[in-house]
Order: sequence, then structure tokens, then C-alpha cells
Amino acid sequence: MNNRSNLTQWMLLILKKDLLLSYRRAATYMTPLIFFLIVVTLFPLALGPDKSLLSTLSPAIIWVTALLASLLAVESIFQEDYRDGTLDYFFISGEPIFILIFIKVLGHWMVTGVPLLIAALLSSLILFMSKDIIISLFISLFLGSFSLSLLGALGGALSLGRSAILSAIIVLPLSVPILLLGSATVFSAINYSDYSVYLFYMGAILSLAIPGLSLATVEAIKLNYE
Amino acid sequence: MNNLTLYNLLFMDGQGLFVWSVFVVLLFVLIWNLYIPYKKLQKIISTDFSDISERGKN
Amino acid sequence: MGSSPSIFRFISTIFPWLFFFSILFLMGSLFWGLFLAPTDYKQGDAYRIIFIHVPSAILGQSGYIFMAVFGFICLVWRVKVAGMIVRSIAPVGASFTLLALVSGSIWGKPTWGTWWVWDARLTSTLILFFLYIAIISLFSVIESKQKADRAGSILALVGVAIIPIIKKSVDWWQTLHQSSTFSLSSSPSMTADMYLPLLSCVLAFYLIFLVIVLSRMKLEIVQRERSTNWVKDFYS
Amino acid sequence: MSELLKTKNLTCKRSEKIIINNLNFAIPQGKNVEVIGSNGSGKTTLLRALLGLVPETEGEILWHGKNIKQVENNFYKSCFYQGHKLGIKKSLTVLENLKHPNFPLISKKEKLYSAAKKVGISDLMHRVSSNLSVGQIKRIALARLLICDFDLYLIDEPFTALDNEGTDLIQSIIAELNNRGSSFLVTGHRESELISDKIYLGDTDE
Repeated sequence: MNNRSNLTQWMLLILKKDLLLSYRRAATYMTPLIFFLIVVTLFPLALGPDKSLLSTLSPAIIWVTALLASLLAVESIFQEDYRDGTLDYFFISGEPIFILIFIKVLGHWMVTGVPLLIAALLSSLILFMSKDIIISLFISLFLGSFSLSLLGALGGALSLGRSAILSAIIVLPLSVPILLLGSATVFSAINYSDYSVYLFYMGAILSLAIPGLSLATVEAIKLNYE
Repeated sequence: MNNLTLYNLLFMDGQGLFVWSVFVVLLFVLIWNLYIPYKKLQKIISTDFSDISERGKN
Repeated sequence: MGSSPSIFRFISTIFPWLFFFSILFLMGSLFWGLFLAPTDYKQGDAYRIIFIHVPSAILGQSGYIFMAVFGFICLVWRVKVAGMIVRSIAPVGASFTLLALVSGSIWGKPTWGTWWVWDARLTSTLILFFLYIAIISLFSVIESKQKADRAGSILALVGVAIIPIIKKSVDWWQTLHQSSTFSLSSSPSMTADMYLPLLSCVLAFYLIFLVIVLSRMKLEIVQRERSTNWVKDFYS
Repeated sequence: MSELLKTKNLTCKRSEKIIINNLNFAIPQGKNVEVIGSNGSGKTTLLRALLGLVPETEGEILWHGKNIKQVENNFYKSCFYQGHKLGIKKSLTVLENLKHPNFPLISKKEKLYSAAKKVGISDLMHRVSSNLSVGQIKRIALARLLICDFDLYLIDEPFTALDNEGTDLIQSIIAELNNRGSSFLVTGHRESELISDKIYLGDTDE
């Protein structure tokens, strides 16, 4: 018959549909963004307006807040697709499912991770971060937020249909290395030392996480089909 | 064994307190871990299987 | 590949023997370590905590590795018993990790003068404990036992891949914020009369770990098969 | 007449409880089969088992005479499945829901409109789906049947939540697709007026 679909068409379908859906529902990308900005502004209020203190703490503040904000978005990755049956069709697509799941996470990162990057750049100004380290913040957040999205997908899949706190308990300990490496990148940029080794390891984690966590997420979703 | 050596053995130059508190924690962890499965198993046996043996008698 | 009844009978037969042997062995090893081993010239007698601290830390970590190995078996070959083993190990490994943290903290007070430092080892052990907690809470939340076994196995596998990364990253992080000069690795090189009781304690801890895991497995099997005839026959 | 799909001793379990026991049936090409049974008799499980969504499945499923494990890709790409959950996104409009169904669509826009017209939702095309009634949502799902050609349509309870007019609509859609050479496997609580072979589930073993 004339409607043989292939993998590329499936990937495009998932990406297009997810982007369209979050475009229609601003909450999906606005909630983590607003949460991030509010939490970052809380720090100067609690710590006092001391410029040097804020700029010293800024990498830690931004990274911890980005981690928490990305946790907020975990719930929404598979919840709706699972409830309305869209996930069923992944399993009867005849395509490698972990690639479809990866594309789904990619779409999710595009609507939650990328706004966070922009918000982080904005808040680096609020926290008096110097201009030359912003680039290290940006690259580390770029690599880190994608790894966090992949981890969040696993957490969301394991806690599908259950409380949001469960996924936080699952994801948080696993995301420790990303947090450590991410803030280490920015801290060593502040100290004018070479931070490329941290970025290298963040990239290595990401490239391991893409196949590994996608496969684990597929297994976790399959559990709900028994 | 007189009282002084026993005292030395337990007190350990004032550091015995730390050593023995760790020992107590260890005992607590072991007893807890061994007791809980035992208790749960006994509970299942007494609720699920006691009436079965009675039913067998009838 | 044994089925549940034969595994259950096997555990039930060896359990009392193993139980008493391991308790005796543990008591003997601890007596050796806490009383007979010589006093350390640098740390005094507080070093004797090592005979509890190091074995529990070793078991906290190897427990996690066991969990990942059996988790792999559970996921790939769908062996139900492997899932039960994963579920039985999780709380035991968590309590040994907690014991390692608590004993390390108590040891830290006389030697370092503080209960806690953000040292690389301490931090990564703490994260290991959190990973255990994550797996245990996954087990407790999912009602279907086999589903929960496999969910826990997935998490154990992902976690074991991330543990070396945590260790490495924590090491770097510590060198960055360098403030403490404490290090566990600079402990005095050991003589045989300290080393042998330590080795004996590690073995004893492994045995007692096995005993606790077996007793938990026995409970798991009875819980899952409480309606089958062979369990009823066994207890009536 | 060639057989499109055939099962040999199909047995399905859920948590070791047998739900479907040794079922043998065949779907001839261009013909329909109706699965009838009360709630909990395993209708949905049967459909999902055929698609490989039930892990504890034994027996053989043949697609054009070959085991579906060998022709998996071919089988999946010739099947259309519609479960209880219709996979319709509430925040998208009707047109968007038709344009992005749960499979990649290779179909022209005119075809979407003509399908929508056939099921009677053509004047709702730009309405957001969350404002629609259950029956109208169901019609979007029906329109999806028409926008692509598949060999086999597996549809779970198409007749529920529809009025008489809707029931007639489904029957005409099924007849139209039968003429194209497609087959249907549908489930229901009671027998419909559909010309089909019937499989009775649930009551047989009691």
C-alpha cells in the first residue's frame, strides 16, 4: 500500500507534533522559565545585595536552580501521551522505539531546556557575573540541560502515573555529576583556569546518556504495558 | 582479670565512647535487619496458614 | 535455574546453620579487632572503628554492584528470582551504607574534630545512600511486585553506570573547593596484626549480609506465593 | 480466498492469569471479524496481543501465512489500531489532529477535508478539540480511518458513545474500506449489524 512510513517521517511527526502542542500550551515552557527566574531573584533577597558575594555564588545558584527547574518539567514528558494512548503507537510503529523516545526527549528539551538557557543568561546579569565567564556557563548549561532532560525522561517513565516527588527522588541523586561538573566549569572559568576538561567530561556523559538512558526509558515505559 | 584492665579495655583512653557507640549502632542495624523479615514472616504464617491447618482438622 | 519452591527449601535448610555460623564469626572477628588488635600509635584506640566502618562501606558498595548484576539478569533473561534478590538487597545495602556514614561520622569526631566534612568519599557515599533510597521508594510505590522488580532493576543498572562518574566528579569538585586537609587515604600503613582482623571482619560482614538477604528472600517468596499449595504444605 | 491474519492456539496471560485461552481464528482478506464479549472478557487484550503489546502471549500469529515476528515491520505498517484511548490531543484543532495522527501521514489536504466531510465534522475544522463533545471526538477518530490506506483495521469498540447516525456512518465506512480490499477486526458488547464472522469471548469456558 502507498502509506509505508519510514523512520525519518516518524521522527519529524513526533518533533512537529510536540512543538505544536507546547506552542499551544504556553505553560509547558513558561512554568520552568518563570520558576527559574523567580528562584534566582530570591537569592539576592536572601543574601543581601553584596555584589562580590553574589558573583561568587552565581554559578552555584544558577546551576542548582536550573536543576530544580528541569525537575519541574519531568512530569509532562510522557504523562499526556501515556494517558491518551499516543505512546501505544510508538510500540506498533515498527521502528526502533528508543530512537522515537530520544526524539521525544529532544523535543522536550527544545521547549524546556532552551528557554532555561536564555533565562540563565539573563540571570547571570542580575547576579553580576562577569562577561568572560558567561560563555562557559552557556556551554556547560547547554550540555548539562540535555543530559538532565534525558535523566528526567527516565524518572518520568519510571514514575508514570505516580507522584511527582517519586521522580524527583529518582532523578536528583543521578544528576549529581552533571551539577558538579557544570558548576565546576563555571568556577574554574572564574579562576581563569582551563575548564575544557570539565566540558569534555560533560560531553562524554551526554554521549553515553543518549543511547543508554533512551534504552532504559523504553524499558521503563514498557513496564506500564503489562 | 582485675578491674583496672577491664576498665582500660572498655574505656580505651577516653575514646572507648566512640568505639562503643559505633558498636551499638552496628548491633542495632543488624538486629533491625534480622528481626523485621522474621517478624513479617511470622505474621504471614500466623494469619494465612494457621486457619488452613485448622480447616484440615475439620 | 531453580524454581521458587526449590530455592525456598534450600534457603530454609541452610539458613539456621548459616545464621549461627555467621553470628559466631562476626562476634569472633569483632572481638579480635576491638580487643586483641594492638593500639594504633597515631590515632589511639579510636581507630578500632575501622573494624566496623570499612566492612560496612565495602558492603554498601558491593551490595549495589550485586543489585545491578541481578538487575541485569532480571531485565535481560526475565528471571523472577533475580528480581527478588534485587528487592531483598536494596534495604540491606542501604542500611550498611548508612552504617558506614554514621560510623565514619563518629570516627571523624575524635580524629578530625568534626562530625562531617564535604570530602569526596563521604559525599559519594552519601549519594550512594540516596540512590538506595530512590530504589527502595520505587519498590514501595509500585504495587505489582514483578513490575516493581524490573523498575528497580532499571534504576540499579543506570545507577551503577553513574557511580564511577560520581566518584570522579566528586574528586574534582573537592580539589576545586580545596579547604580541608583531611583524607581517609592517608591512614597509617597497616601491620598484619591489624590487617588480618580487618579482613576477618570484612568476611564476617559479607556472611551476615548474605544471611539478611536470604531471610528477606524467604519473606519475599512466601509473600508472593502465599496462595500456592507448596507454601501451605510447608507451613502446615 | 487468502487469509490476512490467522492465529494458532493464541493464549494471553496477565500476571499469570489466563485471559484468552487457545483461540484460533482467521481474518480473510476484505472481510470483517467481530469480537463479542462482556466487559473484562479480554476483547482489548486480544487486539493488543495481536499487535504485540501484551508480553505474556503464547501461540502463533500469522500474517499472510508467515509468523509476524519474521515480518514485523511489514505487519505494523499495514495495520491501523484504534484503542479505547483515541490519541486525540485536546489542545489541537480538528484539522491539526487529522494532519498529525498517530502515524506519519502521507496524504493530501483535500483528502483530509473530504474525510472530515464524510464524518460530518467539516465545519468544525478550526475548532480546538477540547470544546467538542465525546461523539465529535469519536468522529475525528473515524475520519482518521479514511485518510490512509491500511490492509487491516483493528478497532476497539467503535460503536460505543455513538448515536444511530454514527453507527450507520461506521458501517458505511467499513463497507467502503472493504471495497478497497481492507479487513476489519472490531470489538463490541453485542452483535452489530455488521456482516462479519463472530468470535465470542468470555462465556465459552463457563
